[in-house]
Amino acid sequence: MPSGGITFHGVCKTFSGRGKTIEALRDMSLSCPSGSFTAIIGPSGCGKSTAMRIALGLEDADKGAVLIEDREPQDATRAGLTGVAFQDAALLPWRSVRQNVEVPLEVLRKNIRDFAPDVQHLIELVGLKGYENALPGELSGGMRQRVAIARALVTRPRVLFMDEPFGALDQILRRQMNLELQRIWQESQATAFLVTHGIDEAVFLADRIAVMSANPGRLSVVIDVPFERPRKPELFSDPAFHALCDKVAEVLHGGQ
Amino acid sequence: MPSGGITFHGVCKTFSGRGKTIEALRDMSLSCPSGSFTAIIGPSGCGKSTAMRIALGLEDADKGAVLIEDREPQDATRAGLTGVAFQDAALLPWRSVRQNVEVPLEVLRKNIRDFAPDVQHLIELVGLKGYENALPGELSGGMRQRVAIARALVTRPRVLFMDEPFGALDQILRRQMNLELQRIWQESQATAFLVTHGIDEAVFLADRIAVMSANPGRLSVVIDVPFERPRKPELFSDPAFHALCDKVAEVLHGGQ
Amino acid sequence: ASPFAMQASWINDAEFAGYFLGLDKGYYADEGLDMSYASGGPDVIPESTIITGRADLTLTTPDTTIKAISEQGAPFKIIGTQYQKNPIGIVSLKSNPINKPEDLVGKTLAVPPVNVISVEAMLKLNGIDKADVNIVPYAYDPTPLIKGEIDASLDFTTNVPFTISQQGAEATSFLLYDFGFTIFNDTVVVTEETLKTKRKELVGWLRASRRGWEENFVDPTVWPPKWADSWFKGTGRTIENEIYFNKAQQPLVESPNGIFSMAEDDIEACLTALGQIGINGSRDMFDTTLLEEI
Amino acid sequence: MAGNKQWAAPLRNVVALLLVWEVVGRLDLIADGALPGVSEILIGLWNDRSDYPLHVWETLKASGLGFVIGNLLGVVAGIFFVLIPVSLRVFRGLNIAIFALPPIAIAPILSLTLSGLTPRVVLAALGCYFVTMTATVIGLSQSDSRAADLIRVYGGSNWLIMRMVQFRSALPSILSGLRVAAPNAVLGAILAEFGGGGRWGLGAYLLGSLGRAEPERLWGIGVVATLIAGLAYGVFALMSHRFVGASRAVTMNMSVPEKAGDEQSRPLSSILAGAMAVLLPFLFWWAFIRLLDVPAMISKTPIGVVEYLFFSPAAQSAQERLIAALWETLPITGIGLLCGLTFAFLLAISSRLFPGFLRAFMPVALVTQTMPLVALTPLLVLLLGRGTSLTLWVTISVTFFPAFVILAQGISMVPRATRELAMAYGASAGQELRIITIPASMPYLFAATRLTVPRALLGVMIAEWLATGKGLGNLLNQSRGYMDYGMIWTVAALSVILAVVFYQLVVVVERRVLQRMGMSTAE
Ligand SMILES: Nc1ncnc2c1ncn2[C@@H]1O[C@H](COP(=O)(O)OP(=O)(O)OP(=O)(O)O)[C@@H](O)[C@H]1O
Ligand SMILES: Nc1ncnc2c1ncn2[C@@H]1O[C@H](COP(=O)(O)OP(=O)(O)OP(=O)(O)O)[C@@H](O)[C@H]1O
Ligand SMILES: Cc1ncc(C[n+]2csc(CCO)c2C)c(N)n1
Ligand SMILES: [Mg+2]
Ligand SMILES: [Mg+2]
Repeated sequence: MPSGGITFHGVCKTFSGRGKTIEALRDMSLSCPSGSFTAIIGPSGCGKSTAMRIALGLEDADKGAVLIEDREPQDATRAGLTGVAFQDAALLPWRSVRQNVEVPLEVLRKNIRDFAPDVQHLIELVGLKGYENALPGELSGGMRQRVAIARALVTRPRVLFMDEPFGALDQILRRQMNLELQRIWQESQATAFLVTHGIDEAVFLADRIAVMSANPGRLSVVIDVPFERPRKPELFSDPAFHALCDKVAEVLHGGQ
Repeated sequence: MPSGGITFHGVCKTFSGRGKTIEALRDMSLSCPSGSFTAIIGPSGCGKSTAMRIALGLEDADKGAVLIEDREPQDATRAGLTGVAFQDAALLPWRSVRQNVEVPLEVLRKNIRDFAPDVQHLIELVGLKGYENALPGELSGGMRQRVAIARALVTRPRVLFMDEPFGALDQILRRQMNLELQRIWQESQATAFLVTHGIDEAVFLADRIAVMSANPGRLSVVIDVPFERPRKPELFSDPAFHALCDKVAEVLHGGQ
Repeated sequence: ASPFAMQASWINDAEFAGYFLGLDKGYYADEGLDMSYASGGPDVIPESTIITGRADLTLTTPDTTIKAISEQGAPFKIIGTQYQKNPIGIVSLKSNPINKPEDLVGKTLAVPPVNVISVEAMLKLNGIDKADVNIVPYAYDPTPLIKGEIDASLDFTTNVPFTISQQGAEATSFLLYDFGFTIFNDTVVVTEETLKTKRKELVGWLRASRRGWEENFVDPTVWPPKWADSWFKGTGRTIENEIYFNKAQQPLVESPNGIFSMAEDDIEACLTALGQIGINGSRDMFDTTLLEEI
Repeated sequence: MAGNKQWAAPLRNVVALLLVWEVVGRLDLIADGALPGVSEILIGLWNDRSDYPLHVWETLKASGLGFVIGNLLGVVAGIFFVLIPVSLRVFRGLNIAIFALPPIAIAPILSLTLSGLTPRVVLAALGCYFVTMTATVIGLSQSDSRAADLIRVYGGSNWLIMRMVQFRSALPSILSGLRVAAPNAVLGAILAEFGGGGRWGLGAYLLGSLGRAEPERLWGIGVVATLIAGLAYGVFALMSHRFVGASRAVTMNMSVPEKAGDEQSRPLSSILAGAMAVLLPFLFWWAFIRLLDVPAMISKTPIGVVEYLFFSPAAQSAQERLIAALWETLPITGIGLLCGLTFAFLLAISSRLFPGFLRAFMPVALVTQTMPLVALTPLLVLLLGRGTSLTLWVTISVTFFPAFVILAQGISMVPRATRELAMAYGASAGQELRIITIPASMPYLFAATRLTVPRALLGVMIAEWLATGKGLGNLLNQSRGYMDYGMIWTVAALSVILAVVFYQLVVVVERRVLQRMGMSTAE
């Protein structure tokens, strides 16, 4: 059933590490329709990053499969459909901020000059104007994370994966980035997959919140978020918003 | 004037990086009395980590000085007075979780066997029981951060520095860790210096919140937190708590 | 003129004066030879160059050549010899002289590893147990001898004594030849193939070379200075050294029958001496007929 | 100002060193004057100034060409080996053979089969290839897997990862390979010049000068050679100094490499690769002889060696001599190996602890790498005698340098963030090294060990050949004089086989240790 977006079909993944054998994902099935915004929330170590890495083809599932826009992960990434921000910023230390943002363009063999205004715009969007030529080693933790956010957006991806992209940001910046992300996502009609620990962030941004639980890592429930788009900052103080947040928190708590 | 705790005396620090010259700290003066809990909050890139690094003797101030328990940073660290959790977990990838927690003990030439129960207790405290022998590479982002927290506490430091130690944790775990941190801090009567982006976390934990602002990085205001100790989880739903949080947010917002 | 390649056994020094002279004076051209001359060095094994056809003719030490013929069936013929008497000898300082094999007992003697068997043969011929002499490697530099780290070394007696005198010491030496190890040196060697196909050229080479050597020995001090900027340029050696060498080698090269000649009893002596070290040559490895055609 | 300060201390040390040398040399304090004073060397250089230009030019040509070719091959091969890991195993035997072949064994063959400049270029290139290849492989394989993941999620191929991430992050390491290659190339060219019978080149000049018993001349030649090598070294050191800062990861990469577990899962291909590793050197050996059409008397094919050693009339005596020589050589090789490694390791550590001292020591180290040992032999013999201490000295000087440079490189690549953990607890420099830097540079430590091991045997053989007159080195040299090519090839093959065995031992230990530490191996 071709559907676009991202589909997890009964994905299982077990790691046999030094500590012990860990069932990181048990039979995870989830479909994120094309153009939807899905937030993944769950306790630390429940397999969120693992799910994302499998979806990106960085890790092989033991069982099951993931399709991105009805394609194998490798095909989708190669076609330039995806954008990614990892949990760890993963910047190339010898490249300046601008050059780091340009990495995906280079990989996809885009003409970098054509994208120069985009790149500049994104750098300014994440508040790094003036730091275009700085090296990652000269940035603060939050600044590095912001470079990674700009980099994830630079290819105008059809499918956007983000693993706790705002974890190291202060609340104000975080809210700003939330709003920007919503805008960009709406404009581009991309499918978004956001791993986050911020319940409010999840509720504010997502159409659907996938709540996971740990040991074994599995999907426990998917909660729909009914609020209209575009969502305004005021939503953060809406009682209905808080009620939903509480509900998510409860599920999360129960799931543990 | 010997006072113990941590004292910043007119600390200035300018970086001349590739991007440009950055005034990371301008004339920062702050004293954290012995046994107090100070939270540092401020926008990304305002110099929080820099201040902490100067206090630990990892970076030299251009002007001014920091004293820890009335000593030079290098003396204080060498005497085993300090405990640190960096913004980046900075685990040693070749060491197991347990061995990573033991690093400070090794540096301070403690007998590791004597501390074995402590180490085990801390590992369990951060929820990593069963992962004692895992390598950092086999852990999730949040789990790594928790190892770093355990490591910061293992020497029972007189002065505890933590740079966003809970950034990668989910809210429930974060709350748990907040409570544990309060308990440990109270028991040990240590001086705590916590860099955080969580306003609620800062208000919940700290005696005083130092709000910083950026460009140039400087201390803008210090807000006292009057709530009684020990603070209970219920405090999070207290209107007075929310009021103070709003006040901090406002200062933070204004300062930008 | 027909091309003809000669491989020498060492770097350009007085040891090869006759050939330089012959080349400079056009004696080889007179014989219809377009002669090319290649200097040698420690890694140049002369016999190898004639097998591979890089050279038509080469100068060798007969022990190596005869061993190769007898043990490996190498197709070599010795058609003449530059040195009637091998200039290799035991060199020592006058202050700690070693004048005969017996004096070596209990001493340290530096010998190039390739010559160890020769020394052992000489010791045996003189009734000395080789275990009584401490033999160590020798690598071209006489400094350890001058500084007394070793008592004697095996080297060209035509050459080292000069160096030693330059360093303010005085040398004494004796030839292995004079104590029973009666071999030629710088024997003129060609392959059997060359002998067959280039006989005329070989005779021409012998004739031209003999002319060169004879003229050189008229006054051995004359020619080396003339080559300061040609043959001897940049060798790192001095002209005085070459003059000394040239003078010292004269009695070892000259022969009543003409330079390069190999008298029957000398061949016999050479074979006997080599037999002492287990190198079993025979008369047919030498071909003296070309010498007769000069 | 900071720049001034950075150079002041090493400069002072260099000047002090030269002064001590001058005094010691002038007063004939060392080996009864066998070590000349600095000024005596300079005066000698001035007196000989008309001799040098042509010699230097020849050496420059040969070593420069060899340097370019050898390093190009090294880097390209390194990239190839990392892209296709199984090829590294297949080529291992050949690689080590190239590195471990005693120059005294191959130089005559080269000067016999090639002509003109080529033997010199080949020997110079051979001196570069393995070091640079190893440095390239270690650099590429230690690059940050997080960055590779980033390229991969945008569909980047392995080749693109190589281009965008691995190559750049390996640059400092490759440059350190080039630094080691510089003296190797010069020495290789000089050795070929020394033996090959040409008239020009510093090696030829050295050969003619050796008989003069004038240490000033020998040191003059050594100094000029060192200057050539030092210039190249300096250029690459500067470059790598510029690159290293931005190549170092900002935060430590904690990911565990995927297990190189295909060994267990695919035993067949593993055995096949192993077999190829053993076969390939023999194949090349055989092809070399066939292609260059070396006469059968000189060239021995692998079968020829077996025949020589077991079935020829001389077999009995050959075996006896070989075993006796081996018995003399092997034990000291083990000791020399340990000494060389220890020395390299201590130096590498002091590069962190006493950078000023090290910068002053570097020229001395370079001299030991460029000065042909044959020119140093009289001095060494006078100082150390002809026993074990000389053998150890020679072995150390032949082995320590590549190991030291690669290891120091690895140490300099440890992310600051990781070191700061120890510093934040007031760790002493020594503690920091022990707890953080040394374990973190473990892959480099093993790469360094792999560079040392095959050379140890060579060092011992050179000492035997030049001074002690024992063992395999002596046997090899004697055989050369007697055109005993059966023995020459046998000793060469045996020393290669021994080197491969030593190397393989290191590889086994390396795999186990690095796997336990969750680090990626470069082998
Ligand atoms: N390479 C690995 N080897 C062994 N175990 C692993 C590996 N990677 C992940 N795991 C385990 O899989 C589980 C899920 O890890 P994952 O990184 O997906 O968690 P997460 O949900 O992203 O957590 P966090 O919010 O803390 O980042 C964890 O228990 C972790 O220990
Ligand atoms: N090594 C360096 N070289 C140049 N500039 C630096 C360096 N380290 C920090 N800076 C600059 O100093 C400023 C303060 O950095 P710092 O890391 O202290 O910020 P921070 O308050 O911790 O921010 P965050 O919350 O994002 O971690 C930033 O603008 C950063 O670019
Ligand atoms: C001056 C001088 N020194 C060394 C040699 C080289 N060499 C040629 S033969 C031989 C002895 C071996 O039998 C040696 C050492 C030379 N030719 N002339
Ligand atoms: Mg994660
Ligand atoms: Mg910070």
